[in-house]
Amino acid sequence: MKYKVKLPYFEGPLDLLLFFIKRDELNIYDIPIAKITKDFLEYIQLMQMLDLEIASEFIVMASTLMQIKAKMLLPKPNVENEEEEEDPRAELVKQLLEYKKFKELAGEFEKMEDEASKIYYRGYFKHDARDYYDENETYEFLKDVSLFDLLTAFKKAFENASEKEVHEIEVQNYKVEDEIENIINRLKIKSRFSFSEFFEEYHEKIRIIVAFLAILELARLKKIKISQQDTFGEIFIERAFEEQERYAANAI
Amino acid sequence: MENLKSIIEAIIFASDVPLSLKQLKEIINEPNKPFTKNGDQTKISEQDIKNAIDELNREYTERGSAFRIIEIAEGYQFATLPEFARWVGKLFKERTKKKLSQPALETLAIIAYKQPISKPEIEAIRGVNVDHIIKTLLEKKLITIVGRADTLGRPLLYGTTKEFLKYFGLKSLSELPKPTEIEEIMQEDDEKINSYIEVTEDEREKIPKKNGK
Amino acid sequence: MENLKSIIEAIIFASDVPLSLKQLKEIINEPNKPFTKNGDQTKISEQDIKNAIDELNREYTERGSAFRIIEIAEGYQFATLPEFARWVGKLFKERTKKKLSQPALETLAIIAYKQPISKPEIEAIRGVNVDHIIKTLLEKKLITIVGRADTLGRPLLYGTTKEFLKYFGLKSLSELPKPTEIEEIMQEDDEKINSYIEVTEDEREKIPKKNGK
Repeated sequence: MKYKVKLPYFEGPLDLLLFFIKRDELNIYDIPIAKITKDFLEYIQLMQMLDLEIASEFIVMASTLMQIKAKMLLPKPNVENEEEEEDPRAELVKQLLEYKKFKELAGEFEKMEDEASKIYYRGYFKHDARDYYDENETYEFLKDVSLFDLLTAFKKAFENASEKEVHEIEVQNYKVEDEIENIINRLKIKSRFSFSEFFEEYHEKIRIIVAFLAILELARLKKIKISQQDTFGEIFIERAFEEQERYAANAI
Repeated sequence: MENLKSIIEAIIFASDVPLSLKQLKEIINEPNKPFTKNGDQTKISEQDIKNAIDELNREYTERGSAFRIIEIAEGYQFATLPEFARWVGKLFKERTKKKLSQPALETLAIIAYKQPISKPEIEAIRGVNVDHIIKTLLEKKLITIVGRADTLGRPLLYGTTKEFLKYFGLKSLSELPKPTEIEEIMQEDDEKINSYIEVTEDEREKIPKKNGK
Repeated sequence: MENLKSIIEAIIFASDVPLSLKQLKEIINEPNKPFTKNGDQTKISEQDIKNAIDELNREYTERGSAFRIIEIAEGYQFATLPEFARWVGKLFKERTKKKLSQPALETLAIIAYKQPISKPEIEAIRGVNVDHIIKTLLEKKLITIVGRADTLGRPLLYGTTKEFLKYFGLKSLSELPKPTEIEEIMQEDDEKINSYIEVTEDEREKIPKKNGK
């Protein structure tokens, strides 16, 4: 059940508490615990009325607040001990201050994000002069790889593998030459297309493989360029043969 | 100082595709806050743009700059001069040395998690021949031969190296995230933090599974 | 004309990532055909490179160029000046720049200042589950897994990346805005309170001790 109700949204119980403190101009070091507990519970009730799912953190906080409230109501123990007696609210106050600090920093981050977004870097490098740039390394020309990428790759490899087991492959007679011609023809119409766009119309695995081989062959012959902008990003096939060459390309 | 010349310089510089005079003209004359010459709403012509590009290139030449705006079939773009190819080439060589392709990465991941593992076993998982990739990974010293399997044909077994740990900043193999951990990270649906509202509502509706293992 | 300045200009111009002085030095001094000053095999120092970059930037300023070599994410890269954002922005109109959500910013701030930090620790500060956000930040490469904590359960530890620095326009982590320490927040608030209300000695004692354990 997903209700899209525009209720003032809070990141979590701490955010909600900070809201009450700000709204009512409360002293964060001397939180009127009874009042704030009441407000907090009312908010939860409102969420319930609206049939919104209440994150368990809110429930946990509600019980914490009630515990603090109960402790505050207890008569103070003997006076000599008072110095060592910690205010039941101390832990919560500490947590609120810590959270408040990062909430404010997030505001700073937002400003930095804004400023940085006004800066643009160079966007196109295709015709930069570079010698001993090995064409075979094109596939290797990717961005830095993180551990997260490694894990994602692992997951992907296994997902693909299990898929393979499920589907029966109907053997068809596809030829790499036919696919090469098909790709060349498509590149005449559009000089660049993405992998996913290209494979959209291919449904049989064997044909995808044949088409893929065709792409590799074309790349080897330097008739096409294969490029990728981000790791795991879309891969593009680009025409690398010139206008006059296009007719000759048919003859491959 | 905003003037036509620097604006054109900025646009061509940042564009991720070559731009034609027509495209440049459209961007500059765009109805929403177009460029104005001396407070004048005169439209900028393609010739004006062409002149500005020529002027920029003249300045680059005078300054002995390493780049120019070049014209190719699709339009104008920046490029470094051929005489610097040797240096730019070094840059790319440095960078490509460190890179791993997606297939290489997948293979490396399989080896990392399943080591010691033989080539036939890797191929059974990946469904393709991995000869070339194994060779590359060996060359990059990310994997090494750790023995032979007892199975038929006694194929070589591969495992990861110290270099591998270094590459990923790990102290030991035990620091590798477990596949189950990635499951946890990845279990969330594909909804991403794209729009503020979407996320907040989505998150609000989500019951955390913090203690729920 | 090959001179150190133009070579540095060419290398930085041709790179799509920031290059550190160290990287630049390595490329320029590479044993295979290194740069030579007047036929002399003098090694180029990082300071030489830094000087050349400064000199280049001076020239760009003089010329009224739309870009500069900026120091970003522990390196140097060409970038347009902010005042051209209006024009370059038109180029990328369709793909409106996506901004991070409030929860993502908060989480990122915690990771940036407390790194390396585990998910449970982040959740303790934010008071909510952060699975979803961690996943998104990992995907955006703003954070990365940097190891494992030695604490119970050996949770994964997260830290920020170079992408993070670039995204927020920072040269290095040391440029992060200084957080107002809790102590300071307390002081400020105390001062505020004191200036508004007369607090009796009695009431004053109710205020929990700052380091109160």
